[in-house]
Amino acid sequence: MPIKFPFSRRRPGPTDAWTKCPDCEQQVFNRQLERNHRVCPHCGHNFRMSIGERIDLLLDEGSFVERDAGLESVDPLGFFDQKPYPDRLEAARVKTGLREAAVWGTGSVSGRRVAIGLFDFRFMGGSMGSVVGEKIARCFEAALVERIPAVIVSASGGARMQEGTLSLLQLAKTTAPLVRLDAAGVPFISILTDPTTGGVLASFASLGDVILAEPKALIGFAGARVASGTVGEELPEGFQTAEFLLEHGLVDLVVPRAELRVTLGRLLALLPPAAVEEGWDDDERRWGPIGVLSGIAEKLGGAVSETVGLDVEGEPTAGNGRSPERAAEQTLERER
Amino acid sequence: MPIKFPFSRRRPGPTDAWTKCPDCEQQVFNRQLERNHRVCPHCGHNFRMSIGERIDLLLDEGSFVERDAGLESVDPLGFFDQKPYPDRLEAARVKTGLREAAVWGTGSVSGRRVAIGLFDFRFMGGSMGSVVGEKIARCFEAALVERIPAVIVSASGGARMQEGTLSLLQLAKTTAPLVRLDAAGVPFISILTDPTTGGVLASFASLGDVILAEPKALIGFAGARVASGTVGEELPEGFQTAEFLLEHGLVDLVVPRAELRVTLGRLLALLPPAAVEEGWDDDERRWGPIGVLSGIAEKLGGAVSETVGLDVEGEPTAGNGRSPERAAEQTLERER
Amino acid sequence: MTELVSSSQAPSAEQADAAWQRVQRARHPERPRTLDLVPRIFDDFVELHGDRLFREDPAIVGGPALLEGRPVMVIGHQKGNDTDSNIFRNFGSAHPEGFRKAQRLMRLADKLGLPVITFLDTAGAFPGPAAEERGQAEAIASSIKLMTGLQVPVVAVVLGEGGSGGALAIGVGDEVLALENSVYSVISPEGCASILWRSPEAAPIAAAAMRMTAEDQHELGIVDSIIDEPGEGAHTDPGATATAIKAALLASLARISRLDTETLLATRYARLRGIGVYRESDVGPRAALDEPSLRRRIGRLLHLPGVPRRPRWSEIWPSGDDNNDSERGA
Amino acid sequence: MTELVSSSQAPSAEQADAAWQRVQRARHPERPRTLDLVPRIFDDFVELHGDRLFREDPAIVGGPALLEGRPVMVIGHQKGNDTDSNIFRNFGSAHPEGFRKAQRLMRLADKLGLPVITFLDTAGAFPGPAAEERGQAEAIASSIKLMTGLQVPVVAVVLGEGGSGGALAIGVGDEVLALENSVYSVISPEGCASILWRSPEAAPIAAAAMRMTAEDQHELGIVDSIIDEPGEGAHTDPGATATAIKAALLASLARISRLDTETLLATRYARLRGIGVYRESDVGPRAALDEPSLRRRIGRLLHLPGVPRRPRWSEIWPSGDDNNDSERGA
Ligand SMILES: [Zn+2]
Ligand SMILES: [Zn+2]
Repeated sequence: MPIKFPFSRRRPGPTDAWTKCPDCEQQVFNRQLERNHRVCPHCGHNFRMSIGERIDLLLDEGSFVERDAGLESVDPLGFFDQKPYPDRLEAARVKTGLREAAVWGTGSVSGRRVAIGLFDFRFMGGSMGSVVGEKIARCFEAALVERIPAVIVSASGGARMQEGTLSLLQLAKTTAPLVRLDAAGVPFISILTDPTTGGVLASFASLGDVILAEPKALIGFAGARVASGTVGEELPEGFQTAEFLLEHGLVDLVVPRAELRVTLGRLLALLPPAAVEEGWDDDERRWGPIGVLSGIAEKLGGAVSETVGLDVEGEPTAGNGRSPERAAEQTLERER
Repeated sequence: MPIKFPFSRRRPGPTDAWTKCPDCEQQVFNRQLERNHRVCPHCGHNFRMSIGERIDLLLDEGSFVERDAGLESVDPLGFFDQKPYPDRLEAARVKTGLREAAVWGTGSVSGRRVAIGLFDFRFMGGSMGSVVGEKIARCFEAALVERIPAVIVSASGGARMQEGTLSLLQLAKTTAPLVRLDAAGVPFISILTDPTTGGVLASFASLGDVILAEPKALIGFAGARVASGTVGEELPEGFQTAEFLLEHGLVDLVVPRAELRVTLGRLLALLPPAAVEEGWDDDERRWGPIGVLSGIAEKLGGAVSETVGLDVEGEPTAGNGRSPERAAEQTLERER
Repeated sequence: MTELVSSSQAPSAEQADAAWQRVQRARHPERPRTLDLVPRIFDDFVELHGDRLFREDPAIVGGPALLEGRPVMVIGHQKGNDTDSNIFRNFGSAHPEGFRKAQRLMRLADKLGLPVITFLDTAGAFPGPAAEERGQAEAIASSIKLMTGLQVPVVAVVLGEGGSGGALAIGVGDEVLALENSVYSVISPEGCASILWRSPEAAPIAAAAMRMTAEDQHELGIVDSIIDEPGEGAHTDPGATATAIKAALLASLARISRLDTETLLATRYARLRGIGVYRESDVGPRAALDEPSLRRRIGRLLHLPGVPRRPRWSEIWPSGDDNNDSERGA
Repeated sequence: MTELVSSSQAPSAEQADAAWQRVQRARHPERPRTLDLVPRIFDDFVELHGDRLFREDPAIVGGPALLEGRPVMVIGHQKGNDTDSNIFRNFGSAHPEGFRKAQRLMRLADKLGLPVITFLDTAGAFPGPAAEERGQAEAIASSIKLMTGLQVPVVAVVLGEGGSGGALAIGVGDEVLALENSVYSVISPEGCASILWRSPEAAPIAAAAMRMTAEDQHELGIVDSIIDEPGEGAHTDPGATATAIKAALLASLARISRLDTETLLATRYARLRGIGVYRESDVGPRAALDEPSLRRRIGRLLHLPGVPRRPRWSEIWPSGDDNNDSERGA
């Protein structure tokens, strides 16, 4: 699987071809589309973007460094519907040139360093399984440790069915770090793009300190068909669009793509991580009494990288098989 | 003004007279009404209660001890409408036998000690001016210091116009202690009786950890006439009743008067103040670093009773003329 | 402070006229509103929207801004400038979702250590049935409660009408400033007149009786400082008005930023706790609480127990040496 | 844990039948619901109502209760027992206000130091337009977030259907228990079948493929312990079911109450953080964060910074010496 920096891959297809706009139905020259941030020059329709295009749109040139590119999905349930889950994964990899539906890394926006995660909807509908959840969680944790803002650009159909409740629990895994970001005063800006639905919207994506959305993006918890089908009601106009959510107080701003980079930069300037008090260097003062565990942590030495789960390699492991507590206890036992 | 324990005064009028129920229009024998917690035996209508009757209804017999009975309203604005504010106060005192619209003290419910405040609507519509606000604030502070639950039985038309913004600011004065009760894990149970509106509802009364309401009590922010007049809309059925608020998620329970004492007792058993951790006796651990001020506080000695405003006597004083900071600074200056 | 306790007498016709003139200036249709002033006071501002619960309420606006290059959170009532915008803004009278948006922004400020600056300009919280259904009283109450505990400096500026609970809901500050022609009252003068004089036409008398002008509020200790307006009022020169507000805000923040978190909260608590005028005589048992330790007692009353440690904003807002706190309280 | 990674193959007809039988038992119309079990498990219980924002949602119930004389906060989905009560309860599918009520009760538990016990029994959060308008996704997300940071022990019990985000919204626990015939899944088997098999009739196959039975969930590490049901299922003896749940709760709380606040939060975080199965190879730059101090790094990741100090619940819930934590995680 020798795919490196997969996000930089351009979408397949010749750039001199034409694409038909689904909104105004006009033909748009692909090269023109790319120059225009994939916005239809005729009607303003926002075409979906690849992760590489999104990075070009938002980040300072050349500033992005991917992290944890080696994370790969396995098939924990042995899931088979019409075809095996591993085959679906392989097909998605071939189709997109990506290893998974999300990428995270660090970069800068107008010179301000951020931890940023990005989704590509083309990879199995941007669905969140163990790997996507792990990447988002690591992105938040990096923001916490470095005290830099976190930014996530979502585009997802929700949790990945093929990993069952392991996917469902990614909602909690990706949300738990946000409590720590709050306590530490580190901002999180959530950017919702077309489409953001299901479990991704029902977890971190709805919890940004600021939530930006792209015009007309489909954003909702349940599919619109489900919503109308369930109750037999007619749906209100613009249901589940970014503008609908703005009106209902659920997003802060609907930002045209051409302004997204500037708006993000302004927000990062206006909402910096909290100033660190004098006692910052003093763990006891800033973080409260660390108690037993951190005492243990000091003794851990080389075991630490395992306990925080940052670079477990090789064979697939269930993360919860190696809780920090367990590792710490083992270390203590070894010492006794 | 030699009125002592005014709350124990019975309402004027002979007990062998009859009262017409405003709901079912039947005549009710007064003695029967009192025996029945002032609930109409024919239709269940809840007549308003005096503070003394309310104490009898809720507290263990003989357990109530009034605090700060000596607080008296003055006329800070020199307010005169059809007659001077002091005359209105005097008339209310004569009419009700109360010194003010609220009383607070300590007592017990099923043996559990509480700090309790009670309103009498007959005293200028239970309106909240400086004295009522002061009593409620002291009630909460006593609950905090003693770590006992706070209970307030509201019946009020809102802030008292005759004291202008001094009354308005009582909303903040009575609410500020609740932040401390939250942090200390001390519960507050708010009981809404007919009627609770305006500034009292828009402050502490809406912020109970649990909010109980009496059946059919009028509870609302603005008067129903205002509400319909402003927008020319027809009001929904049962608008601003206790039952309406229950449906709209704004109160926890509508409790018939006959069950109120038992319900309150059960809640107090189920929601005790938070257990105090080992470090309770250690100010530094429990309360965080007390910092400059508490260092000063230690030096205050006799000045402390003034600084916390618990027993300033005699001449009317504007409370904010004696902030703890100011007193502390003065003490320090004297020492220098 | 004994001058506060004057003997009651009906306001004179002159007093009523003078008070009513202030009310009319405070309500002047061309008076600069929050969004007129914000770009003139701040270097940058991004308006955020929504309570994350029910609806975006345009009657209250807010978002982060830069004041002399330093980040703050700005929140204000927003009236319109004409019929259409007034309908859109509901004449600056917020529904519960407006106050809940404000709370969300305050929590964000608290998280990031940004001082909160609020602009008061409302006839009051909207009293319609929909507002009642969605908990108007709860929204105001919880907003007040939140402000009393914010671990960042809070400065409130009364721009025009400071109308009752709807104003106070975003008006609890470490310092409260007021424009010269602003008013602040527990109820609208018309409402007061309807109830006490049984005639809304007595509004000017009620306005005088409630002592709702900025000067009166300053005398009462509700307002800490008055900001002079240019010429005939703020509407004649919004730019100069903004400059005056900016200078006052900078002075306020410099004063407040001297305090560390504990002292800030203790001072704010003491400020609110001390508002009110009353007599206390020695009737009945004294309020001798069962409290073993004097030190602990005062510590508990003044200090927020168990608060998380927060960044010191003195680093964001270095204290100036100007204006001592002579204007505060008594 | 390598047994988790089996080679993919379609579920057999037997597997589908077995899984479907469990789904049907979990959905049995006579299966005891939260309010059937609460009086059998707890000594006293007062149901509280309302989100204090918009509406009382009968699809979620909750309030304080006494478990063996000690106070706890109980929150659960509530299905009906017949058509009328199911309509009233919206078949146990909550609107945003249900989750917001749950959050309010959890905050109260957090304030008072009461352990939180939740009962999961829902096909899922309600997906109707009104729920979307009022922020169904936000309500679920903020509920999950709140639970991950509660400074009190949290035990979740899957009673019947653990349906997706609507279940997880009140299902983040320090321990997660499940009744023998309960199920837990990321999407309903019908929904999964519709999408992946393009036919809702494939629901039994989808149920088997998603491994949604309590045993499967235990194997996957999502469920910590399984509570045996009497006879043919819980509906045959609600009393015995309640007794079994009570015993399991007491054992859970005894285990969890050993931890002090810091350790509790660190352990819960580690538990959630560790969920997921993946391979990690050495492609691309390593995740070497710019972090000076190893100690601070692990401290920051595991410990909630700046949390207020809280009462220790070991005083409320003294730790027992029974059942070591051999059932936890791997
Ligand atoms: Zn187009
Ligand atoms: Zn009657």
